[in-house]
Amino acid sequence: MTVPERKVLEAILLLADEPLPAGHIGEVLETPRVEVEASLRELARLYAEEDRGFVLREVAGGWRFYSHPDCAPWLERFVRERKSARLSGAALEVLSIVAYRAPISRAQIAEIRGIDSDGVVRTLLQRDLITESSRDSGPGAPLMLTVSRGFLERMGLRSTGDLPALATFIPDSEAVEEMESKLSPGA
Amino acid sequence: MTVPERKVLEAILLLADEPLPAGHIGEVLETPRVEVEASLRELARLYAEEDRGFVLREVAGGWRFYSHPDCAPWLERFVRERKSARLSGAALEVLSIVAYRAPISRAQIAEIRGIDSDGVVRTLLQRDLITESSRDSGPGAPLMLTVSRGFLERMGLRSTGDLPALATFIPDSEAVEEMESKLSPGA
Amino acid sequence: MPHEVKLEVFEGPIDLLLNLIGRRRVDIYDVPLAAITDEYMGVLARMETTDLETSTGFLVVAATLLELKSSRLLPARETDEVDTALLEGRDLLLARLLECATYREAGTWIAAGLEIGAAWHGRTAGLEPHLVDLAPDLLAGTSPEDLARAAAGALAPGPPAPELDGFFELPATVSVREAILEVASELGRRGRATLEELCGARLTPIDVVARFLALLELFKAGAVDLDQKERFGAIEAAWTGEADVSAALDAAEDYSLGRGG
Repeated sequence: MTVPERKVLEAILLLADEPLPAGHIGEVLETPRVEVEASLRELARLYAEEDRGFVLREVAGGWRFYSHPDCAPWLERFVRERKSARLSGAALEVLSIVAYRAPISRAQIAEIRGIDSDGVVRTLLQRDLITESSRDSGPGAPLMLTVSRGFLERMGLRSTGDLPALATFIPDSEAVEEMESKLSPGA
Repeated sequence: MTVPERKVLEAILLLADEPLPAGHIGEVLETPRVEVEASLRELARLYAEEDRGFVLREVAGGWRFYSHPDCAPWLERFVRERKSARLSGAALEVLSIVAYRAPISRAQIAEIRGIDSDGVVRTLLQRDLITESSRDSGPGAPLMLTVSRGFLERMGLRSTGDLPALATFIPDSEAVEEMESKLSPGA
Repeated sequence: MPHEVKLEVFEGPIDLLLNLIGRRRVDIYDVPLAAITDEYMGVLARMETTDLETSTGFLVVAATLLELKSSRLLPARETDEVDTALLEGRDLLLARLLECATYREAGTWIAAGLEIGAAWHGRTAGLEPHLVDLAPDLLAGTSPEDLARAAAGALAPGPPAPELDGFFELPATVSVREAILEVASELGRRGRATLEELCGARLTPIDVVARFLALLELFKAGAVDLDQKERFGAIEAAWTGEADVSAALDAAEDYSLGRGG
């Protein structure tokens, strides 16, 4: 019996409860990763074209089925995750520092923010937005923080490389000048 | 925005972990059950016609996506060679909480961990490491979780009483005292 | 419509300064910057030893600023060494403030992304019942001791998590003037104390902010000397005995830690 590759792809993806790297699928299908990736992209495109209620997304280094965001209003009672409270400004600031500077230690975050941020880091760890990754090499090396797979999934990012350039967020020259004038003597 | 009913149906089915009665879907869509059933049958027919890797089947009084039986050889291989075959840190933590504090509800686990843990609980249930035991007495009482017989067997334990004493693993005596007071019944 | 994101949580000196500047509450030059700028000079001095990534990010912002500023500096100005040092200090401070402002802005973008992402739900059903039995044993390599360790980690009482979210929405109950009086009497008695000691058990962020500002005012008035051996080390205050607390009290009226105002 020959089974079309697309069909097997769909069946495997149906079992995924986390983003599935194309390489893993390739091993099962005995197909090179690049070919699997091309098939996945084509599949995702077709679902979009057919206006399906499911979406195939490449996020956090893998592929996974998602419900279409248009359908969100109907899905509330089928979704197990409870809505979580909005993050504080401090938490968002630390999250963006981790996203752009990962892997980064607690001490380095504190250095940037000018304040010990361990409480906020703990909150972000609990909310599964960041994760402790491997220790730096060497004894007594601090635990390093990176954003979690859950963060990337939620943001719809394949990796932190998909984040907009940090320069995008530098305050505009007007704001800089205003800040600066406040710092100048007798201004 | 109008969203086609078929699209919402697909989204709902994608998120269903268990066979979903047509009546439930009808309540969400505000559509009579018979109409929903007709739509589901039509959808199932279309998937078969398009030779999808998933099939929509009515099982045990409900509807759910299943992988196509044709794909079984690949799926078996996929499952055997799964990369994420080890317990995640979160799963180990929840499992240990259940082991040491059973019977315990999902809400109590969430309280201890400071984060909603239903996804992890679902995985552990699915893998038969924990099990839902009797409800607490009283109406609206939550389902209580305990470790499964299979878990005890695989860990080589006669009962959870055979687990190592926690005190050994916490050097700080004050912390142990506080924890033990939490562990004592009725605390 | 852009999502409204609350970004008004004060957490410490950098945040506080940034906010005060943004709200035009304080002319930053009136705050004695010497104590703070020393800290930033310290950063520059240690640049070679800090890790490259951290320092380059910081330097990029600093360089941008210096370039921005150079046009204003080009016309010859009377500058002596002290002025130059001050200027550099301010640039470093500004660079720090800008860096924080940049991450803060990125944070609002992330908040919007998380909000949008909440409408996407991943499939969670996982393995079908007939496939579960084929899956490798999840418990392989897990010992009862591993479980005990995990349980100990989860059940042991950690340090109480500070709940900072939105605390600044509350009307401030601590005034800087009161803080000055308290800090002055405490320092008068002890001679010297760290900021942490001065805050005692009441380590709410607003108390710390009030005492920090109180120390700055007392420093400006010449009532205390401040010392910080290393960044994020304890800020140590010493009573000079040349106290002019009333001047500090007068100045403190300019600060309002409450809402609005």
